[in-house]
Amino acid sequence: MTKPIASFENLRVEFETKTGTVVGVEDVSFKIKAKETVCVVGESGSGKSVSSLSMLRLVEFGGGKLTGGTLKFTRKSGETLDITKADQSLMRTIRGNEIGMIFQEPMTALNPLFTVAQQLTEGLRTHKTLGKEAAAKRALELLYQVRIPEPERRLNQYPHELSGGMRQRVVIAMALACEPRLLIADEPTTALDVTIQAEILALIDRLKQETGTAVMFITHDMSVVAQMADRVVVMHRGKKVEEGTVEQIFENPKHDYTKSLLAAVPKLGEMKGKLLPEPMRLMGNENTKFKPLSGSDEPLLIVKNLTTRFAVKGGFLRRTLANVHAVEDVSFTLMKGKTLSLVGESGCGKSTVGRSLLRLVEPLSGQVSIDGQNIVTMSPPELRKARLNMQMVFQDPFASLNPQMLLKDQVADPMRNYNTHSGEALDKRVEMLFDRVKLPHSFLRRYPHELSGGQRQRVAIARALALNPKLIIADEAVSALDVSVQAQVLNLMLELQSELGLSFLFISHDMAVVERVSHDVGVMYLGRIVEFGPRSKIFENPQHAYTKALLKAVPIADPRQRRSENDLNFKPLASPIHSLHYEAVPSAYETISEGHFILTTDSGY
Amino acid sequence: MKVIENFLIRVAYAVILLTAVLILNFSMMHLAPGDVADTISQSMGGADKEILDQIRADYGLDRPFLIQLGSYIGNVLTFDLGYSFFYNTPVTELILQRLPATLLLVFTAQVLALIIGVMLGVISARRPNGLTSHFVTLLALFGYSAPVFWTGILLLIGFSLNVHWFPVAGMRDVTISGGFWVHFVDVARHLVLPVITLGSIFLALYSRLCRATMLEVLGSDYIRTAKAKGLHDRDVIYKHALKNSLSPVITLAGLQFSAVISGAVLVEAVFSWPGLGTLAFQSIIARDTPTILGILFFSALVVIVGNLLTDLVLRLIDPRIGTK
Amino acid sequence: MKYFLKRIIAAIAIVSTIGTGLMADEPVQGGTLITVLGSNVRNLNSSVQSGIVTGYPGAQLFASPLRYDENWDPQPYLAKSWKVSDDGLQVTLNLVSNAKFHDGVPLTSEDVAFSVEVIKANHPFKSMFAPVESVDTPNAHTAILNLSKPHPALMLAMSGQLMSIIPKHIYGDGAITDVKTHARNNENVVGSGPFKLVEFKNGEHVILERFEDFFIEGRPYLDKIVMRIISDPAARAIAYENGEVHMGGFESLPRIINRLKKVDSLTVTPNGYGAIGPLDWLAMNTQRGPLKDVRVRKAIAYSIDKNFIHKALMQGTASDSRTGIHPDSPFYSGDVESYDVDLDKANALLDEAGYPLNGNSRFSLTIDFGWPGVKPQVEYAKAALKKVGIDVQVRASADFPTWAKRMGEMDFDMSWDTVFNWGDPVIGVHRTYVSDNVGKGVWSNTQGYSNARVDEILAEAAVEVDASKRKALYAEFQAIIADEVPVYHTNTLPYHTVYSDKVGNPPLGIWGTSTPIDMTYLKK
Amino acid sequence: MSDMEQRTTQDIIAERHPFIEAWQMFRRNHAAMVALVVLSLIGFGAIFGPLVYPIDPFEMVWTPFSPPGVDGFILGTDYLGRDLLSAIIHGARVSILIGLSAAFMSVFIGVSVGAIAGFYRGWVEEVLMRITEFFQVLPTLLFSMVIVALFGSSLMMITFSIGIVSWTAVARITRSEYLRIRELEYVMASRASGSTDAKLIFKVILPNALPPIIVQAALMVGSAILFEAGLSFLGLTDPNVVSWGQVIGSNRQYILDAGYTVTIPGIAIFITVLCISLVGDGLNDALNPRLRQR
Repeated sequence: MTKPIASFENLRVEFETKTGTVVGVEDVSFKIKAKETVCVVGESGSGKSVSSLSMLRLVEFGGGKLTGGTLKFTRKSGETLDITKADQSLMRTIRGNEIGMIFQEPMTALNPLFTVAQQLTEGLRTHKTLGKEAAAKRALELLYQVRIPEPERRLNQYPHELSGGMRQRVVIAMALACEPRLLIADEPTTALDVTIQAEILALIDRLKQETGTAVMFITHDMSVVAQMADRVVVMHRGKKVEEGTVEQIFENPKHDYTKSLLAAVPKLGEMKGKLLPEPMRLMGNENTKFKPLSGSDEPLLIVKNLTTRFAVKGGFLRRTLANVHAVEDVSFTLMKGKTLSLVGESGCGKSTVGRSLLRLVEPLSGQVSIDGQNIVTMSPPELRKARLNMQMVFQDPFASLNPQMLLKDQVADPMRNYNTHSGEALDKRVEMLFDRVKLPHSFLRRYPHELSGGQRQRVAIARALALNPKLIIADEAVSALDVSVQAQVLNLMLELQSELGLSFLFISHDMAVVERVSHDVGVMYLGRIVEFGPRSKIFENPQHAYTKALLKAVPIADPRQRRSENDLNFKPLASPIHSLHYEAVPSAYETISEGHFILTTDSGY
Repeated sequence: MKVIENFLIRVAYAVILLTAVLILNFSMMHLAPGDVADTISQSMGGADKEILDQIRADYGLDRPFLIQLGSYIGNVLTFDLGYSFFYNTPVTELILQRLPATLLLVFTAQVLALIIGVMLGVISARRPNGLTSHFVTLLALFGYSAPVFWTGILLLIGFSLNVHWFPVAGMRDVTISGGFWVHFVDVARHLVLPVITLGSIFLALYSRLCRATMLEVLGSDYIRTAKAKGLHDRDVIYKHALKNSLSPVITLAGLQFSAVISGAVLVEAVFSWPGLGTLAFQSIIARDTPTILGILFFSALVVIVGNLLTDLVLRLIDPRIGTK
Repeated sequence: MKYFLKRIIAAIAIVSTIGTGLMADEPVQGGTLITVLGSNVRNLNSSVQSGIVTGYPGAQLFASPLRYDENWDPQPYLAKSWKVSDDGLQVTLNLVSNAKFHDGVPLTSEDVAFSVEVIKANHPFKSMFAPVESVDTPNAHTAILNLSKPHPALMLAMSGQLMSIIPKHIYGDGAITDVKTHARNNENVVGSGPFKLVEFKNGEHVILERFEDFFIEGRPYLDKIVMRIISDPAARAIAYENGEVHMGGFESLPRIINRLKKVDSLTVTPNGYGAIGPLDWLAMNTQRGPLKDVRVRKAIAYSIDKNFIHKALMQGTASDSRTGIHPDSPFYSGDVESYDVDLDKANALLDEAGYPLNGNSRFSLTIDFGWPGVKPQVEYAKAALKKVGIDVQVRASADFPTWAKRMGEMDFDMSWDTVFNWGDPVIGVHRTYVSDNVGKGVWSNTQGYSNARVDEILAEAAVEVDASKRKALYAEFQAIIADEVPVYHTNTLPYHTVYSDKVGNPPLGIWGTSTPIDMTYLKK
Repeated sequence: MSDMEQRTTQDIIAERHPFIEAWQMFRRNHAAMVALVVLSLIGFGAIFGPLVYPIDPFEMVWTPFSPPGVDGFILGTDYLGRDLLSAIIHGARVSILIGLSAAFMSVFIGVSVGAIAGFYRGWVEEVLMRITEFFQVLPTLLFSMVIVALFGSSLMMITFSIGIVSWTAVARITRSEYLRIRELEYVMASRASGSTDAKLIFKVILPNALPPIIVQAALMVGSAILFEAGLSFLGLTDPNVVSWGQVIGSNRQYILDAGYTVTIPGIAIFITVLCISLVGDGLNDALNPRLRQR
């Protein structure tokens, strides 16, 4: 048997904090062999990143300390080194040279002040002592290898001139520059859109095949694990809970935590043949009965030709130089008690639609009627009144609550604004709302920073419910949550829908979640809805090219349904910024079947 | 193209801003009790009413306010800042005469403070709990907390009175003769104490800010990337981190332009430095209106030009600026 | 009596310094004298600009018809002789024939006539040449000044910096009133004095060098004079101590003077400022409130302890001054009420004037001050007057015009200031007391003082040619002033000249450094 | 992130306003705590000192230039024989009062301008920021000197002249905080649930924008004290009151012989401003949420 490239043996890492010593990783052992991809998976705080940073001894840089165990690494020369004992100058000859690393955030992982070429050649010149020209040549080669468009041009560009996907390709090229024996990828696709994620995953996989490097892949996303892993290490609260081949883990998980993790992950396509949304699977609720969410066919919200543009200002006296066509001629209807989802990649305008409905941003034109009243033409007092019927839940659990206010005041605030309740009645209702979102009353007198992300989202939902609205716009409301928490919050929302007859406008980028919770789905691209229809039609019979591409890009949490790089052929996102003279073409749709339309005019895709 | 357009826009703003400064200053001087005629009467050892009226007529002070303002702005546009009755010299000439001394003082102080401040900042950021780090913290606190004129007086007592290491006043010794280097050394000797005094404030600002931004930058992702590449610490810090920390420091340095002449007033007063600050102070005490207006205008000009320059330097360092 | 004694001592002192100087060394040619100016020079042309800072370089650059010795006796300078007609209405000046301007053009009576015209039109001291109606120039070296009335003050006005003869061919190129702002007032200045201008750097220094064609053979002795501008007195003191400067005049800070006196290599002397005549005084607005009552003014005078001012504030550097005339002037008469501190008397006077004590206070007054140098006195006055129940509010005026305006418009109760005699009393003294000069701007009769007898005496004294009669008139005037206290005179401003032992024959005449220093030299 | 999750498992201690947490954080900063204690003492001395030590700072009580400690005058006497200790005690009132009120003025103007500009954006912001820029261009000390010289050196005018040139920094900080916070989701949520503009500006955004403003305000008090000292040093001061800078200014010419008359008030200023900046630093550390998460 060949020596493993790297092996973690009883690793223990501690962090000194102001409140005392915190153990980041405890007693973790596993091996990574050549040409093998090991996925380390876990939710936030599981210690998965800490382990990877330990391998490079970069964990010290973040304030951590290796206090136990060994980290064995087999060098090119064949000698085995204990990383925990290596000094920093020896580590420098290993980092970037024998171990390459890809980080999560391509936006911040590159130094904004140096060109791509400068950053790519740096490592080469340090480790391979290449001359300037040789290094530049190799840099170009690498850019070709990671299939970045127009590699020659990229060399002299700065990071900010590249898109997120291109940046991540540069980061990968950098990691691969010295042909490392081990490649550590720490959540390399988490910050990317789904189509780009698919490409990057495929790229890493291909490069592994080509170069024979071992890959340690860190992620929280079981679907990605299913796509990438040969073997899987599951981590929870700093400890390894399970290890096995990808098939073992997905098909026969042993540990309860692994099971619950897998249960909470929605699988794209698993709703095939079902008409109505269903709650998420959670450990322990498999057998709970659930009232079907049939909703009604009575329209609540009718949006017609909604257009929202933002001016790009600049120049002398800040003239308007161009327009961002964020939302362009969007129409749809949402029925009472139903959930309509808007999906699309970042920048497609889905969030702007949500905000335009409440006039949190001012739409340029169009009609938004709720219960027959047109919101777009309302005066401020009328609008204030109309907002009683619509509330919003936002994405970021850390920004959605006012850090300076008690939770009960945050929930009571809307009712105070509209003077709907006061005194004891108000307190009562706040308590009732806390019950509704399953938060203990002890939370009433707490501040948001004492809560976890999921708890915060529950408070945000309670606040949204305070005024008894008919419509809740959930703008990526669960995207930032860990998968099990996400499932809980989603189930809460569905429960509220069934009990209160709420309508949801569900804005999300996550196709699998959307498939699970929606009645109707609109797919957005460059400000327009390119395809709209009942959930089953969109997922089972996609018609628009973009919808098809999107569905193809979504990784499936099933190791037997892997995508190959050849399937992927995505076009880069066009710019929504147009000059002042640009005239947007009105959207025209073709009906595929009842309630299922696709855009026939140019979508830009 | 874009760059030029941007530049022109900024110049246009600058002109508007300067005109506004002119109008404010002029109106303020006009509102105040007493005028140039009183100043002139001082130099006459007193004058009676008819003579005062005569002077007012001579200098056009009897005209309506708006006409005076208009003609003043008109003159300024042709780079004529008026005539100092107090010094019997055109204001422009007066300012240009004094400018080199102030520039020498302020620039030396600024540049030295910038270089030393950044150096100290970097060193202390590398070892946030080291000796240098504590020193920087102390230095910054001292520089910020000590009244600058007081520092100057203490230095004067310490180094010119008790030990005669440095001259007491002025910018040069006119009596020495010799080549360029003799004069250079002479001016440098005169420069030491004022530069230390003035520089202490700037040094405090820069070292502290540089330390803070360095610490922040050193915690950023791209520094981790650079380390993961196996680069030497030296490269990580002086290449990757330093370049990123410079922008805020330079922005701050740019903001100091508005303090150029202000800061110089106190230091020049302590060291009898023959610069614009001294001139400004004397003009204010003597209500030499044209000179005061001229210096105020000139300071605004320095700030605006300084801001343009800062912007330019920032653009050179940071490719992101201006493309957005 | 005391006064005479002092004068004699002073005279002996002068004689002895000059004497020993002469005995020890013969004047030596050459060298660079480094001197110091206490504030920035605004104008080098002393024919249009008064003031001690202009006076020093001005007197070196421009020659005047006369110069005075330390005994107040006129001496020939540009005028080798002069004659006053018996009726006092004509003054004839016989000019030296070899005087040249720095540009080589000979100086003629035309230039004298031109200069008189310029001074009359531009110089602030209008009374100097007011009676001069015309100047005749019968030949190139004779100038006859025709007067409308006898004008004994003219003699002093023809000396020092007051009558700088400027070249008509340079300054006569425009209107007479434009000379005030002539471009060559600060650069390329051309005069006929012992030194010519090398460089004037505003705020830094004035450098002069020897004028080879100076009309007095063998003079000046110095090759070069550097006048450094250092406005901080402490910095000047250190410069003296360190030997960075050889000489400076007009030092008035007691602490500094006493400090420098202790330095072996330096001589510090109050001699030589008689004609400048700087006096510290407390002016009182006789037309406002309680101050209208002479008893109140006297009470104020009795409350202020001159002794404290002399000892504590001036630290023995200043001399007593009881009248509007400087004690060094031949016209001074110190035999008047001296207002030695007497709080009982002050309280009695105030009671009598109808301002009884009401609690701790009788009434309140404001006090202004003309320049920061007298701020200690103002602060002292505030404390001193509180003891007799007068609350004093100090009014600051950050810049000069604010204060000057208050003075000029008589919008003040009391004001502490330093005012100069400027040679003859006609120039610097009359303006303060004659009733037709009430409220005509700063340094006029801002006290609103009016006394018919004073007007009469001063009018007479102005035209009285006989010196002893004039002296008698001024003595009477001084007694009245001291009795009615429109101005309470406390002390002289202690101007001192500081010079190192390297300096030979420093200027210790009546004009301080506002006099040609062609006889000063540097010892080898 | 990680400790967030851990919190759910912990038993969370009862209600703690973020400012209370900040105070606990602040308390751990020894330098800042010491500075706060010293500042309190100085403040106490300024308020009650004149009652305890009633010698009038204007009264000439002893021979001039009696050095510290001699003849029972702890800090000696000045050129008029006035008690320096009394001047320091009475001067504290004026210096600190001017420091506080000038800082208050600049914070008031700065927060108003910055809040309105940051909240409403668009042309309102444009106009307000141009005005801010205009004041930024003015040479601070020089402009104050001109104001005081022209319009008189009353305490009011001095305070005004300092305040009017110092508010721009506050305005810029406030504006950027408002620009940042107004886009945060809780503001959006509050607006969606019917809050008026006034409520958003004052009750929702302001408390969250306060931390950097508080820090800046603290530092502003220090710089206003220095500013006043500078003006006094140049003689631009109200002669009827004593301030520390004024004591330095009027004794400046005596530094050769009585250096203590300048050194002592300088030390008073230095210690006060030093303590203010230490407290400012402490506040900065305590209120900065990014640092707190570490």
